[in-house]
Amino acid sequence: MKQVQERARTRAVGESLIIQTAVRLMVPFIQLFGLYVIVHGHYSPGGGFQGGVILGASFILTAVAFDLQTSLKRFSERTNAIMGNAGVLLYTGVGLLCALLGGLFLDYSALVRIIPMDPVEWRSLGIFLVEVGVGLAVMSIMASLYWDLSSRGELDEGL
Amino acid sequence: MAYVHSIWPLAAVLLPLLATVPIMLSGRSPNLRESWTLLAGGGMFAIVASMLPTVLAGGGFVLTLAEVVPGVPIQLRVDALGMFFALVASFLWIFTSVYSIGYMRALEEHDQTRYFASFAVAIAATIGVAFSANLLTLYLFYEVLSLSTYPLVTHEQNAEARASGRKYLTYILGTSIGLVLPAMLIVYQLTGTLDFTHGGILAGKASPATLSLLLLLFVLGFAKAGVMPFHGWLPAAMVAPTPVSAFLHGVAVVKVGVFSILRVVFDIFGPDLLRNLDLGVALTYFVSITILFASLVALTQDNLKRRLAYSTIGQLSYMILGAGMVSAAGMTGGVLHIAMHAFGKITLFFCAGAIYVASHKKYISEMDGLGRKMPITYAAFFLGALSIIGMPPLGGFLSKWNLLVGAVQSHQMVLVAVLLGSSLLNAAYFFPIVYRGFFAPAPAGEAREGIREAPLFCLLPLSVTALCSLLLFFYPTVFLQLVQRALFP
Amino acid sequence: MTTSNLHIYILAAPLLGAFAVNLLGRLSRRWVAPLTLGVLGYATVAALVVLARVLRDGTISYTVGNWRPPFGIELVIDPLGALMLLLISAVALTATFSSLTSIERELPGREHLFFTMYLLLIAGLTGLALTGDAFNLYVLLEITSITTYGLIAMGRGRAPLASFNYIIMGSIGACFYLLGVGYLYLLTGTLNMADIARILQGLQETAALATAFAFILVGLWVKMAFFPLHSWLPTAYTQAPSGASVMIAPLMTKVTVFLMIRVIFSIFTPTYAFFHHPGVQAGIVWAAALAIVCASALALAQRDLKRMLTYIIVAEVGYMVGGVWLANTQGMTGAILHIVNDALMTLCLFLAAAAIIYRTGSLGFDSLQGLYRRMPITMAAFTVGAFSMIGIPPTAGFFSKWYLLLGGIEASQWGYVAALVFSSLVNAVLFFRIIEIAYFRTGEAGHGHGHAVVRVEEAPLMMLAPLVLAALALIAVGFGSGPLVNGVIRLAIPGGF
Amino acid sequence: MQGIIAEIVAKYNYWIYVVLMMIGFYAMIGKRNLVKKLIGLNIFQTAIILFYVSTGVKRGGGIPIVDKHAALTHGIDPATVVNPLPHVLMLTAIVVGVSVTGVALAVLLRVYREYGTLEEDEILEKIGK
Repeated sequence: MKQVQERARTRAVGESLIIQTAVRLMVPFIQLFGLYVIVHGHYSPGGGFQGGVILGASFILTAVAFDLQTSLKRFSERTNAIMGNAGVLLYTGVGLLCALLGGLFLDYSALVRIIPMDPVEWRSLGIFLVEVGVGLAVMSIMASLYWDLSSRGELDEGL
Repeated sequence: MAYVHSIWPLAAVLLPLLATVPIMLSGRSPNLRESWTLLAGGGMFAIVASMLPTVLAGGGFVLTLAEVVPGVPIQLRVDALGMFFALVASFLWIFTSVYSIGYMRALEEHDQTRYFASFAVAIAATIGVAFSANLLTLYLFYEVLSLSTYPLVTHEQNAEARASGRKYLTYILGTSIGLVLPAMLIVYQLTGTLDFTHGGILAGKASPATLSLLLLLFVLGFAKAGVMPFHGWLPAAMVAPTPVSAFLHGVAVVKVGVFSILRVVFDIFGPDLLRNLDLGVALTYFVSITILFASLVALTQDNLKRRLAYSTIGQLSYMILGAGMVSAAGMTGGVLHIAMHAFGKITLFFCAGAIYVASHKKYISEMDGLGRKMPITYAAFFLGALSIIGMPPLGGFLSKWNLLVGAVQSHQMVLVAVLLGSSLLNAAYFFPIVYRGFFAPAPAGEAREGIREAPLFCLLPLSVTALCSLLLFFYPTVFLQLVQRALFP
Repeated sequence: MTTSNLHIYILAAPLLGAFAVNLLGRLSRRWVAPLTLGVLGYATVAALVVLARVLRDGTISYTVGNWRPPFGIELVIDPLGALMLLLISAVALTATFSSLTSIERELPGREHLFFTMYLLLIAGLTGLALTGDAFNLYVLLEITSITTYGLIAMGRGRAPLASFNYIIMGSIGACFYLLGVGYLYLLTGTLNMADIARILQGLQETAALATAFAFILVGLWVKMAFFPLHSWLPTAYTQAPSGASVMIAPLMTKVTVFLMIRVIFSIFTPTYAFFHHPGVQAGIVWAAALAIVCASALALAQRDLKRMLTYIIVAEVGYMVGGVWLANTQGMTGAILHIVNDALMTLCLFLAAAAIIYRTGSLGFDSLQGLYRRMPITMAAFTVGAFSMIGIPPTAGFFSKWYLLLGGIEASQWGYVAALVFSSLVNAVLFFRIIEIAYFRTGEAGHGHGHAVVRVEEAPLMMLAPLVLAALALIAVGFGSGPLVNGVIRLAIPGGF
Repeated sequence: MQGIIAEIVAKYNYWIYVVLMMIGFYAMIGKRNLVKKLIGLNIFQTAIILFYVSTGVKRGGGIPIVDKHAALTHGIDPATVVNPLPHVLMLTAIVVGVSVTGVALAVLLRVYREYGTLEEDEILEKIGK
């Protein structure tokens, strides 16, 4: 067990050219799919949660195939945290905006007052914005969960 | 009785309470601090006295502060019984303040600011108890009094004082939370009110068994009255500085206990109810044990303050005894004894303190011949003792006489015997002190040249209270009138 | 459709604030304090307005996203909920002043993370006071719990282990609740509380209903640390950073008690909860009595101030559970009043503990010696809190105890009455022990005459001010308990029970 | 005996959830390793998720995704689709479960760094010292 841990630390395990190349190819498509799931969430199966998880998984996949540092180089923890926060802010912000505009919380039809559109259209668009926010938040949470846990919490953030 | 809405009852309570602020702020300048104390004392007595004529004329004052529980507001009300007690307490506080100054300065006590502040809170609470219009308000001030006297008992801050403080709180808080609070709630549950109403509120509301239980809870629960078996705190509390013992454990605290019991007996139960259920007789027999037993124990005490404490325990039960007789004379005697005993006992404590200040002696066996060095103190002590024993021409005689008459009226010869026996015992534990002070030869080989009368600040109050004891025999009118108003409006 | 969104802002403000703190706090620490305080200050004022509005106009129903109940999520603001709303935001606001100071020292550089969780927790608690949906309640319960796990784990020493124990116990509780809700859903096909209640009335009483009730109750009991299920609480609250415990300790258990009342009133009727199984009702009161006695006894054994306080919290939970299950108006009044009072008392005492630990670094009884000379104002406020815990008038604690005892007497539950009295006495022993140490034991420096002058080292104003405020609030609530009961709490109790 | 078996078979989904729940419960209480406790917790939660999801199932019911136009013109026959609500609820419950697991693992990391072990006995021993 000790040995395995030692080897894992020196990253001798898992550094396979085949896997790395495959991941390199797959990640963009995974992310694209994740975006699709998010965007299409309010209309068909899918949504912010699922899409966010897929997006997060793509970062995790990079980290698994290469190593933590590489994945962090691509997508720094700071960006990640900001995106996560921005996601939640977007979600609550939209809800709050509805309320501020005189509707009920998350009642997107109130957004008519910003851009006059059909309330039904606005409902669709509003839920879309919320899904994007949720997706961003879930993605960042998934990624940071993995990072924190796999680095034994030695990243500068965490508990 | 017509009650006038007025701010004065509150003023009487608030004045000493507010005085704590300047007292604490002027801790660095003792003269200023003590001026505040005296000012508050004088002012309070003036306020109380200013209400006296109205009360004597059959009126009263009332002030509702807040309706905290449905039907039970925090309410202050000045009636004859409350006025009686407040008058005694506020009058004696002035002398206690003067005495405190002399005592504390002579002994160079520490933490005097805390001492005077706590004292002011205690007197405020005492007046609050006197002016309470219902049981809840009374309970409130009762607890405030317990807490404010705790720092006074623990004043010395050594192991003994802390242990006594613990004992004090255990008894006082334990009984008030454990016994009075449930009893009060049961009364509220039964009647929906806690107002002190002449003639009582409990008649016909509960079974005799419940009522007996309630009476027991109240009498034992107001442990400040020192009814056995919850009397142990009083001797323990004697570690406090003597002015505290004198005023609080001679007048304020213990009388608050008795006053609370009297309030409950007169205005919650009502004398008629007690008479009908024969609860009064039970009560008198119950406290008779305390009277005799405490007097016997007092005989054995060598520490002067402890002897006085046991004497107090016995005397307190006289007052409850009087109430329990439910005869006119008996009740009059019981209530009157509050005042008479207060003047007598405070004199005795003042004297004990003066002896301690002058000679640093606590034990009676060491006090042989001291009376020749301090004749004024011992003379005052003699007067106080006579009053407690119940000899004419001192105030104590009036109350004891009424008690005796009451006992005879209610055909309780046992009580007559108890009263007479106890008076004999009182004489037995007081006279030796005086005798030894004046006539016993000073123990050989002890330097006594330095001993002389205590400072004027100590001597003056004790002389005045002793004289008051004497005067009360000749001019008891005000107090008698108040008692009459309170019991038979 | 109501256009008033004030109540949702109370929920949204800390939620939004949490992430704003996280974002901006990353940039600069200076953002943390004004944002947190601003958000909570706003929430408090809004809660006050909402309470006034609810008292004037009656219960407000709010549908999130304008989806009609029972399909959409409904928020219900009844007088009790509005009272809780005010309590939560006011206590949180007061506590925040203190935690801003203590966290600056305890977790330097991580304030923004701490206060993100802190505000999320408050948002969760606010949501709990508002929600009218059984499943939503579960989610919010878990939001509060997860943030609490995190906050506690940020403490030192054994904190992570304590937090883990809490996670296991808390999750079991939440799962039980979820299971109970599942049974209810099977029975009624809806999750809206009012809807469930309506449908349940037409249903026959079945074992499934009893199962649902039992699961929900046990789940909530675990979360509120009702006595035999309390084992996680003392260590977790003791080890938490003092900035976290000043907020968690007053609010978490109390809000859960409120949830129990909510469940009994809004989902199951009091008639069902109390009177269909009289043995159960009496049994729970006895269990509460046992809880009070045992927790008080355990508190006696502690030698650390904060740990002692945690056991008192456990005992107080017994007070409230028992009060609710006395099944009469007085008891229920007492329980609700005690939620308010206990939150304030615990706040006061924990604020004092935080101030003491800030100055002395320890809360062991030995380190309290002579403390009143060093920190006179802190100790004075602590004393007020202690008096309230003991139940000395006119502090608030007396009056809730009054109603609880009255309820016990009315229901002839003498065991419960005795337990309450016993606990008051134990509290007196506990607190006077500390008062004696702090006031009258001045160490070897010599008692009696001629003390060395001790320098006054009060806690910083940011910790002292909320503490004094809490102490004053105890007295104010004590005097105001009459109007509070008549004006608010009586409205919250449904008639005819 | 027949009756019991018939009962079990008829409501097998409930029995499975009860068994799973008990397994999780045992792991949480009986196991001394903290990670195993956490796994027990996950099993426990999964059992409840299973319970919920199984309540939504109907014999012959399909996926509750319907064509918009078909639904608007013909309406939906409830018998043909399973009840989606429990699934949706469980989606939330799963998220909650993941969050709890995440926090718990992070806490365990701190425990491990503090004590160098995740065995409860050893930790308690170290605390005792």
